[in-house]
Amino acid sequence: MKSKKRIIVYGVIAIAVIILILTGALHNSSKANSNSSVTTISVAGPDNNRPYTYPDNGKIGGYYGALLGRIDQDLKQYKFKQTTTAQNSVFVGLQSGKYDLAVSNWWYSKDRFNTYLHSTSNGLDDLRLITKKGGKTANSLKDIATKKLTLAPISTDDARYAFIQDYNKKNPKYKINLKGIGDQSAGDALKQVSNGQYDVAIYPYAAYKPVSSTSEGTKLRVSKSIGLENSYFLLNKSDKNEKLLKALNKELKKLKDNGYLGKITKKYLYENTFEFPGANSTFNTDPTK
Amino acid sequence: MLLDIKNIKKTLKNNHVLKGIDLSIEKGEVVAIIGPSGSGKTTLLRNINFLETADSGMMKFRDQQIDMAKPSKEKILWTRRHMAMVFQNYNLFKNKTALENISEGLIFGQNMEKKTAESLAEAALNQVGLIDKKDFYPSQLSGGQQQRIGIARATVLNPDIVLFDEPTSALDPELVGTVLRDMKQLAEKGQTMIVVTHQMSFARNVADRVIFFADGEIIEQGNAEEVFDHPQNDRTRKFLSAIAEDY
Amino acid sequence: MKLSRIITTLLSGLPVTLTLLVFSFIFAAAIGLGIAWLSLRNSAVCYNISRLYLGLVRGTPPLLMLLLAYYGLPKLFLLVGININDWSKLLFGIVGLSVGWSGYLSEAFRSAYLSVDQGQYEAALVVGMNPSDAFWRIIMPQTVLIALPNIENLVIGLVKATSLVYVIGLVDMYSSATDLSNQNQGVYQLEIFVVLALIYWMIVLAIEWVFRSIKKEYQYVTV
Amino acid sequence: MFDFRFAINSFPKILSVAPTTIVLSIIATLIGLILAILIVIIRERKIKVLDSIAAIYVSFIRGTPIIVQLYVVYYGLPQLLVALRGMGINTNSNGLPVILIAILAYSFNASANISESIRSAYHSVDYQQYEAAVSVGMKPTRAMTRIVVPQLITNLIPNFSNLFLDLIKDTAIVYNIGIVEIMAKANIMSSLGFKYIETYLDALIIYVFICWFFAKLFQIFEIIARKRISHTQEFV
Repeated sequence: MKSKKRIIVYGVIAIAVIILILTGALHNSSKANSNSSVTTISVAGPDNNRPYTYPDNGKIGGYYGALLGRIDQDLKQYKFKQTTTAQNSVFVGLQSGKYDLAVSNWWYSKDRFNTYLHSTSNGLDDLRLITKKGGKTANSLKDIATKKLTLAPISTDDARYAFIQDYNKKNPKYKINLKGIGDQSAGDALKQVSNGQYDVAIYPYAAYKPVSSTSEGTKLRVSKSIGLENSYFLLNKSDKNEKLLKALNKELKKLKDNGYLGKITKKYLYENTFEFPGANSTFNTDPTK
Repeated sequence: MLLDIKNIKKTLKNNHVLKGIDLSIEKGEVVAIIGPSGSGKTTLLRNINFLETADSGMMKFRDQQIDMAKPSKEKILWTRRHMAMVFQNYNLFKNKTALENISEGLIFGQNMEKKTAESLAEAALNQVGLIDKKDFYPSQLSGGQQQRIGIARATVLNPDIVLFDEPTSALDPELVGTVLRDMKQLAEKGQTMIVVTHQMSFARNVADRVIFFADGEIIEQGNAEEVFDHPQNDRTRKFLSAIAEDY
Repeated sequence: MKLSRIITTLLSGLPVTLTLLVFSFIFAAAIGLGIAWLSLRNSAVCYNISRLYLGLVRGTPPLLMLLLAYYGLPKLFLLVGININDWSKLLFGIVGLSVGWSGYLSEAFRSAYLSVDQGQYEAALVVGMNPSDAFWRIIMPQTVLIALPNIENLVIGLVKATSLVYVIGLVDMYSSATDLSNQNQGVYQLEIFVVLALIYWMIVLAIEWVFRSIKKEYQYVTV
Repeated sequence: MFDFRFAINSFPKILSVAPTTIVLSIIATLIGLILAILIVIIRERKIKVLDSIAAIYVSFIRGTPIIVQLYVVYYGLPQLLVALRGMGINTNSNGLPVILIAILAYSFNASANISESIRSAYHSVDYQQYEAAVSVGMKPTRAMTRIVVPQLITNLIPNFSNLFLDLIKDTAIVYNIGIVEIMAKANIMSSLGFKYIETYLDALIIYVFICWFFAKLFQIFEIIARKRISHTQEFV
């Protein structure tokens, strides 16, 4: 009996220590910035999300690398310190305040917007359904549900995962069977479609395009656009970042208007989604509606 | 009087291992302690060297007065640096060669230069005829060789007293002789020795004084003739007759 | 894809892998010794602290340990006013792995220490060594020798655990491999991972060779 | 910042998949144990050719990270099956359940590690025990099963316990191929709001508890086993 009591005491101490460490980890000490007029912002992006972000000599490469570079140039009062890491790790860091800003094609979810600060749209993703040539076809999410197609597992860290979750919540009648998986490249997932393991995969066009030219990719068929999704910057909640956010939003509007966003979209994402019909009305719509 | 111990007591798990022993040793004396196993002989030696701490007792060693129940660290170290001990299981340092086993105490116990220590150690090895084994590890040596190196390790320190804790008990019978010969040589040189032993021949032939020890008490002591040939106490007689064939 | 490209890309991560291995082992051994020392002191408090530490550390997957080191530690330091956010990732990787492995090493040391013959210590004392010399010159070397097979296993485990630092964005061999695979949309995955496995195997074979040599060197020291 | 409600709400959901982690670990360990016994027999009897193959197999598995092994099986197995089909053997590479791949990979991993532990436990049994058993007229196989194996098992338990705990922790990467165990569930719970710290804390508590539980369980086994052979040990 005595040992049982001791176990409980240990357990309590153990949990107390863990909580102490973690609350320590979360203690957000956004200290006053130094006197220097340049504020350093630490930015993180996933290391496995071509062509949006990938490691490039210690900095972020791809669409968001280019975008960040331009913003860094324009906003003289800020300096971006960039890093890439596993996607779940990006958010552990963002939540704990180690990173100020997380970049990749993050889409809307209510919880996300509640947890973090978010910018206005910084890009438009063109969503497609990819199926096997000669196999079952799908042209909408509803198709997947009604035709009872199997959807290739989606990385749980991926925006698409929450996107389907959201869809399922809104369309309880046409629910899609959603399976999660860890870090996985588009090449991998699409291979599973080309060899018939799954019927359909959902990807932004930019993720599908580079695969399409591989030997597995030539066996694939891609649907027409099934929708455009806005993506946003996510920021750790702090006074410093509130200020940054204002500057970012102003800058994003400028880059949209002067065509820079369109330019890098075409360059990195293989098509200029801003020229799509309805793009202008979709860009920066209020996602909560 | 080189060593004078008064009323040493030691209890282990409610068992009175030493029941108030008095023991004095003159310089140059060879004292053999005999008695049944478990009688506290080994414990007595270990207490003298502070490998265990007594419950009470006073010790006068050379000019130092030491409370055996509360010895200070300095006094312990000082005592050990003026005594040496030979173990039943040799306890040669397994990670050191024969030579290093001997030199280690000189370098780290007596702060000697490494060179000097090594030449002294070589001389000691020469004396026991094991110089050709100087780079061997204990595992490569026989029990007899290990124990002779153990003795060399103790004597090279030039101690005032050498304590022997059943030095031949773990040896194969044919190896006992070589070790006893080394011990006898040592005694003849006038080394003060306390020897706990089961070798009655050694006690009889070499020791100046024989102590019969039983149940944590000194039952009887005297020269070899007195103890072996005219024992006064019943228990001494019983013990001696039980091991009669050995002597 | 050319095999040579795979090999050179993966080998570019080798220095990071080796740095992690060497420093994590050194620090883990140091912490492990400290914990073993605590658990061997005649004090219930020390003993319980060491048990608690072991329970926590050994129950935590290395992956989580790395995340805690990278994101948790700077926050802890900030509480006492020290900013370590600018330390390199490598340092945090080393800290995470060191803490993770310290538990195993401390157990290896502890059990080895307990199996060193008590007579060795006594013999050192009676030739007049002071306790600390006796410990460092006689007991410690024998402890290490007894623990050697366990230590070898732990080093090998550590080699493999270094592959987990991808989680904090360090570019070691494993990360180089996944990045190379992603650059090619995962077409050459199998080839890349087989080559990666072979390189890790080589490292482990080299480590096993080193330990074999040490054992041979001390073959007569039978502790 | 730290959302306690989210952490508390997620806890039962993450806990609900703990059986996946535990069952996967146990099945892989059991299969691994069977393979390991085969390997030990091959290696201790020095069966020609097989002995060398087993040695290389064990060395390779011990020398490579589990995540790399997992991927090699994950990508390699379907290709192997396709190749076999090309050779006329009827295999279906599609729809190979990932759980099978995971069990295979972890079983291979366990088999190599366990076989080494069994071998060292076997060598730590005093050979005279076997000789004594044979000398009182026991058949060699009976001497093995009645005298050597019980002592071997007792020596094996602490190491086996460590290996099992390591395996449990190693399964934390299996979500990379799509199996929903503790880490995967933590990630899934987090994905909607991108809040990871809460769910990782939940996962950590669950792992620490599972490991503590099994460590205790094996300790009890060891005590029972030691009691049963203690009389033989005391006289050695």
